Amino acid sequence: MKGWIGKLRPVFIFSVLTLFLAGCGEENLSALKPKGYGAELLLDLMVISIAIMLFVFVIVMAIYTFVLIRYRRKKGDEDYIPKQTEGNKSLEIIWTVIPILLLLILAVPTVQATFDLADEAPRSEEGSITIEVTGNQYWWHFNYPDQEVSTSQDLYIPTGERVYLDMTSSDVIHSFWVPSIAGKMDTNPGGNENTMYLEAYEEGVYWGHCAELCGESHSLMDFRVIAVSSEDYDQWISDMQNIDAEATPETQSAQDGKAAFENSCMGCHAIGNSPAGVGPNLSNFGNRTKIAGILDYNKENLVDWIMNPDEFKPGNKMQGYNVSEEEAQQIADYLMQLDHSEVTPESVSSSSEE
Amino acid sequence: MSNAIAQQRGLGAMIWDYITTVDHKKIAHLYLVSGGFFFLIGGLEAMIIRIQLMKPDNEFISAGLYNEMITMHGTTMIFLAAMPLIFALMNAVVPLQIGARDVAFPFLNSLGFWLFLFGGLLLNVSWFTGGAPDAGWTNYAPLSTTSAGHGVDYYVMGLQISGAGTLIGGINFLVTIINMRAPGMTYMRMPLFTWTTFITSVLILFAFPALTVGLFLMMFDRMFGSAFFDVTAGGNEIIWEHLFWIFGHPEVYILILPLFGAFSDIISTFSKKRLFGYSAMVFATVLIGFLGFMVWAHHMFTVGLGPIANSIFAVSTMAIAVPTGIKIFNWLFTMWGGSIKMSAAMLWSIAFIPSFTIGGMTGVMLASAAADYQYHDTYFVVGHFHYVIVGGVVFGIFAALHYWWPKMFGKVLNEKLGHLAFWPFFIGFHLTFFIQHFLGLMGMPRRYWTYFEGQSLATGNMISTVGAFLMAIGTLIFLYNIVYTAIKEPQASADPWDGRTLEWSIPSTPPFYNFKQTPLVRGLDPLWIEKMEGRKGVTPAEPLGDIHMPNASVLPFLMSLGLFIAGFGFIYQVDHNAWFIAVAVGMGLTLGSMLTRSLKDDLGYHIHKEDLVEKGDGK
Amino acid sequence: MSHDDVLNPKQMPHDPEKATLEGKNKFIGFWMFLGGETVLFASLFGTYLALVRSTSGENTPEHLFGLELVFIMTMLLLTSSLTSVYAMYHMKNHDFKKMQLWLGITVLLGLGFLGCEIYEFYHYIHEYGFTFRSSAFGSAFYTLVGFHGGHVVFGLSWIVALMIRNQKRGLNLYNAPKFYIASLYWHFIDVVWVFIFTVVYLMGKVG
Amino acid sequence: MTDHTDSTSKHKIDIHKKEHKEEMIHQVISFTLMILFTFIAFGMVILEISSYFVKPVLILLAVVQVVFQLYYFMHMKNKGHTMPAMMMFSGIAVAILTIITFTTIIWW
Ligand code: HEA
Ligand code: HEA
Ligand code: HEC
Ligand code: CUA
Ligand SMILES: [Cu+2]
Repeated sequence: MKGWIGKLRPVFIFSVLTLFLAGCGEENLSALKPKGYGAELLLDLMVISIAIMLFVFVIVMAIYTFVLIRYRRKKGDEDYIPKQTEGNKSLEIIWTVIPILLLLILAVPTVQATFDLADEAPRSEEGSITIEVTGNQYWWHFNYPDQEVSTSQDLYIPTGERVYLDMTSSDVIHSFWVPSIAGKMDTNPGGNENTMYLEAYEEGVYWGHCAELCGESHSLMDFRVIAVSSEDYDQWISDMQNIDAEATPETQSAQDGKAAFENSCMGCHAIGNSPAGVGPNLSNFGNRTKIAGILDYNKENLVDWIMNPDEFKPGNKMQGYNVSEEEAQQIADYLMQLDHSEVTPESVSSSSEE
Repeated sequence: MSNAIAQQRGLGAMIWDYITTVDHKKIAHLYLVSGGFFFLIGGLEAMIIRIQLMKPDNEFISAGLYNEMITMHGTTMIFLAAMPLIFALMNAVVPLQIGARDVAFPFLNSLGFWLFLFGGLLLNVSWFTGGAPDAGWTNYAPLSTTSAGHGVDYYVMGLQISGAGTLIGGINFLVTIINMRAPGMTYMRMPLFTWTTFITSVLILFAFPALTVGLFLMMFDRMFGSAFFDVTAGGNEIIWEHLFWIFGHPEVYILILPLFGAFSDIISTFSKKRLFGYSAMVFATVLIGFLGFMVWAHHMFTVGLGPIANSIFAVSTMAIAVPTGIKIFNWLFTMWGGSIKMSAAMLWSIAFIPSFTIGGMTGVMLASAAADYQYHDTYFVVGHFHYVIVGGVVFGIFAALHYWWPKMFGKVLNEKLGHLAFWPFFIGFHLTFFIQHFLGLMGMPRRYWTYFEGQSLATGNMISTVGAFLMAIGTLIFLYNIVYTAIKEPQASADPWDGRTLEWSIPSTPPFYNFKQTPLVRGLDPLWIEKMEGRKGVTPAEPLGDIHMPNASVLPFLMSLGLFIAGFGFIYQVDHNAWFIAVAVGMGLTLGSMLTRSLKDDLGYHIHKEDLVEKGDGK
Repeated sequence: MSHDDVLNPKQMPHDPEKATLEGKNKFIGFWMFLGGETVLFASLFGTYLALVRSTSGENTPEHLFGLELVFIMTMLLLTSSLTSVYAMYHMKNHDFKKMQLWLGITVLLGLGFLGCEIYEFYHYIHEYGFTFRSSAFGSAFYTLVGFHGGHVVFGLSWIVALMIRNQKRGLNLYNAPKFYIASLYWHFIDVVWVFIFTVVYLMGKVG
Repeated sequence: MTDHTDSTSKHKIDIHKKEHKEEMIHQVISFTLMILFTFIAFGMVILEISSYFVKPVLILLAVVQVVFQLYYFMHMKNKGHTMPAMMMFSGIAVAILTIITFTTIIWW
């Protein structure tokens, strides 16, 4: 499908879309600026369909405008009685057959793309990456079963390679959507496991949304996909594998924080590999760019979050613990120094900006 | 024996008259008023949604309330505004168009209305009893089954009751159209509005049972501890999605088809031309109805049904564009060569064509299964369905109301104000919803309470909100027009539009028995035929004779009231067993009324032909 | 035709159930309703089939169902369908007494069926602890079979009410359509049962 | 309908009675067949015949029984039943679609 459509795409985007809006949205959030295989394939499909629609629309509007101008009742014509035509066979055939043909033109690439995006064959090959994605109210958990690495909120993938996702949910239905890399897929609770794959072209930090209504904080269930070069990816994996959950932090405050954390928070949060949990895995929390997917990453916000998570994400499931403001400060210090890898969202965005 | 002639005996008598009426024309009024009321409520909810989304990080309403707002907006608009308004039109017009004195089941007709109204009221009571339903109008499990409070219970009971009313109404129209047509009114001579009502009723008949079952299962899961959608006990939440959409997709054609019919009648009247390609139009209607049942899974492309199912449903969905296109072109060619009069009704119809075409085309884009992985659950979909629903259904209701207002209320709506209401609504509509397609593609999912600064979504949302306010202005002007017309406009003639079909052959408003003598139908557009042959009215098919009329009855009201009461019982018995008393009382009232109905003979009464002659026109 | 004629037909027409416009309307309307009921039961069957394997513990279809009782129930209901045909046969021949008699037999057979069903449910609940809440299969089973049972109850009450109401005054053009559609309803209940015993019990036993 | 003269209507009634008798015979025959099918169905299950074979046959038998019910017991074969037949078939079509869905694209 590349070829002529590929050439059509930039022209099209330029001419039509920019007519309406100055831009097409945020670089790494918009489906109109694909940075991965799926998104690109789908944009091509959209372009075909929009081209067909425009074609039809122009015809309809041409007839429409002509009729309205030409046959509008004029002064003095009030008593004119038009010829009562019953219909016209050949016209009827034309406007039945042409739409059918147009729809066939659309149907073929649609079916191709649908099967293409469900293609799981390469997955069995040596070295292909599988990640288990679990949607939770209102956060995402990512588990790398072969590497025995777990993380939450930030999904690290290598560029230029297909990464396969096995997707489920721990509570209600969510939908995993990274507009600029791929389409979306629901995560269902129970045994209905879904699969899809991601293939990012460029290094970068990409926004993801939950796209299925899942409760009060549905609109706050954001996550990020961090695409890094394959060397960096390998680096990241090995950094993650070598996390020592018991390591003693450097500062006194952080050491106290660690103790308080283990006391109050470990029931839900894990540091180190944990295939599932009640709350997000915080192993590399120091490398996050957002807290809980939405808050700007700084100590003040983190303390606020720990003290009062419900204020930021109504209805979220972090509750039933008791820490003082001071403890929260210490815990924040502890959590923020959990940056075990050189490969971070910052490192990616700075390198891709060059 | 009650007399159906409404006598001006004060407000109390009038209310009693409306509560007990079985006259389809009065039931039409009831549907119109309650549907219109719910439309305003749904519109108010829409305004609140738009205000919340006006700017990034807004906290006009809380996240929880926002979810209640969208759920109630969608549910109210679809079930309690659009459907009843359509039923209002069908009740007001269909019997007249086929030359019938009445509908087939006047009693059931009234029952259908009261069930709808009490169901709708029940649903809206939830606002005041601790929270409205908040799982979206689609109410997906397990979000709905685990939703706290009683909101979703209200959704279940309210829709179950009003859904039963709709089903009854649908059967009534089916039988009316099959059995009550005047002599000579063959199927292929029926006006398009009657045809589309017929097909719509078929869709109601086959689509609503799936919703009924879905709601029962939901009720059992939430109130009686069953495990249909509970994955931990072996249930399967996808069952709800299928049941909902097996109903839900035909539902959208239930909404649009009657208005396709209304547009056909209006466009042909105001172009002074016979409908172009009548039989193709009928065929297209049937085909849309038929295909409407095979495409529901296009709402579930991202559920994970697999590429084979997705492809099949994608292609079958696209197929619907063909019969719909046939309709669009036939309307265009009805106007071609005609003499188009830009009345307010025609203005709405003209505006409908491009608006709906855009909506339909985005529909076909959505049907492209893989591409839907990007569109699904984003504002692109919101844009699509408001284009078809507002640009099709709401425009259609406005057009039809302007067109049939004289038949329903005896006065022509003021044309100037009609045009004045149109423009802000039309411009506002495109402002609101066109931009939403782009918001969706730029990464804004639907049902989002808020979005953040720096996502480039602010401008688009602002434009959208401004548009919504323009629509509100248009609606208010329309309301003003109703009041203005009632006070200032003169009585309308029987045939103010130079109409073509039978409803224009009798006075505006018609006498309660509609036709003094049943008309003889001699072809398509019977009144037009007679007028072209120089006659004033339609040839009667029978000599003047006694007319048989049904009795008024309060039982439909009581049956529905009973279910309303029982509804509360079912909702709250989870908290306390004593609420089963409400169930017993309510069901007792309902079943008792049913028994009364079945045991007491109701033979109706006769108007004697002498009275008819005396009364002249029946005025 | 005035209403005195309806209540006192001097001469019964060939199809008393369709002789009046009201009768014709009822007749068509009721068939439409049955069309809708078909979809209703299909949705229930679909749900059942989707959940039939979601059992918990011992309580699987193979283990629970006994065919003897189902066979008896089937025979009762099938025969009652025939007896209601007899009733309609006599209605068409304007023989009110015999019609009432056969309707009475129909009701008795229906009650027999209902008794068996209640016994069956009681048995499952008390012998096996298999309830509406045990598993998704339990929910689906009781809902499907229970909906059918509910139809039986409604049908029986309807027929009995009609029989009592018209006992004194006999057949006329006003009540003939009512009898007729009540019997249509009864047949439809049997149609549904045919699928229940096939799909639920027999195929459940086959596994 | 009430304005037939006595002799013709008497004659008519006799004809109708005869028609009804004939119809009744058909109905009794279909009833007998239905009972027979039921026996076969239960028999096959009790004898534990291979389920690949039994299931389709069971369905087939049920369908035939239902056809008997509809056409003979409920008179769908008689005239004046075009609309009912159309509606039943539409209903059945939707029903089949629904059941196919629920047995295929819902997992497990
Ligand atoms: C009145 C209501 C109405 C109508 C008429 C339609 C009409 C159509 N709809 Fe729409 N739809 C909705 C109401 C409606 N829809 C609603 C409410 C939802 C969302 C529900 C929710 O999730 O909350 C929805 C969602 C929805 C989806 C799911 C999107 C998603 O959630 O991911 C899809 C996907 O296929 C779809 C497709 C279509 C199609 C193909 C048509 C077709 O019928 C359109 C046919 C018309 C035309 C195509 C235009 C005229 C034709 C021509 C001029 C001929 C030539 C044209 C071509 C060759 C293209 N609709
Ligand atoms: C018939 C159906 C129908 C109609 C007519 C409308 C009409 C409108 N809809 Fe809605 N809409 C739906 C059906 C409909 N909608 C559905 C099904 C959903 C999905 C819900 C879900 O996700 O579950 C939805 C969702 C939906 C959303 C998305 C919410 C989200 O996903 O987060 C939005 C956002 O802009 C919106 C806006 C509007 C607007 C501005 C109108 C306007 O056209 C409204 C115009 C009318 C008015 C403005 C009324 C004016 C009158 C007054 C203001 C006076 C009030 C006075 C008194 C009460 C006395 N609708
Ligand atoms: C009952 C379980 C539970 C307890 C106890 C709990 N949390 Fe949480 N935590 C969660 C959940 C669930 C989330 C995800 C919230 C969301 O985003 O919806 C979360 C999110 C977080 C986040 C943001 C994670 C990210 O990836 O951005 C931090 C930081 C956090 N918790 C810290 C703590 C600290 C510190 C404590 C103890 C003082 C604590 N939590 C106690 C359940 C819990
Ligand atoms: Cu998770 Cu929305
Ligand atoms: Cu649809």
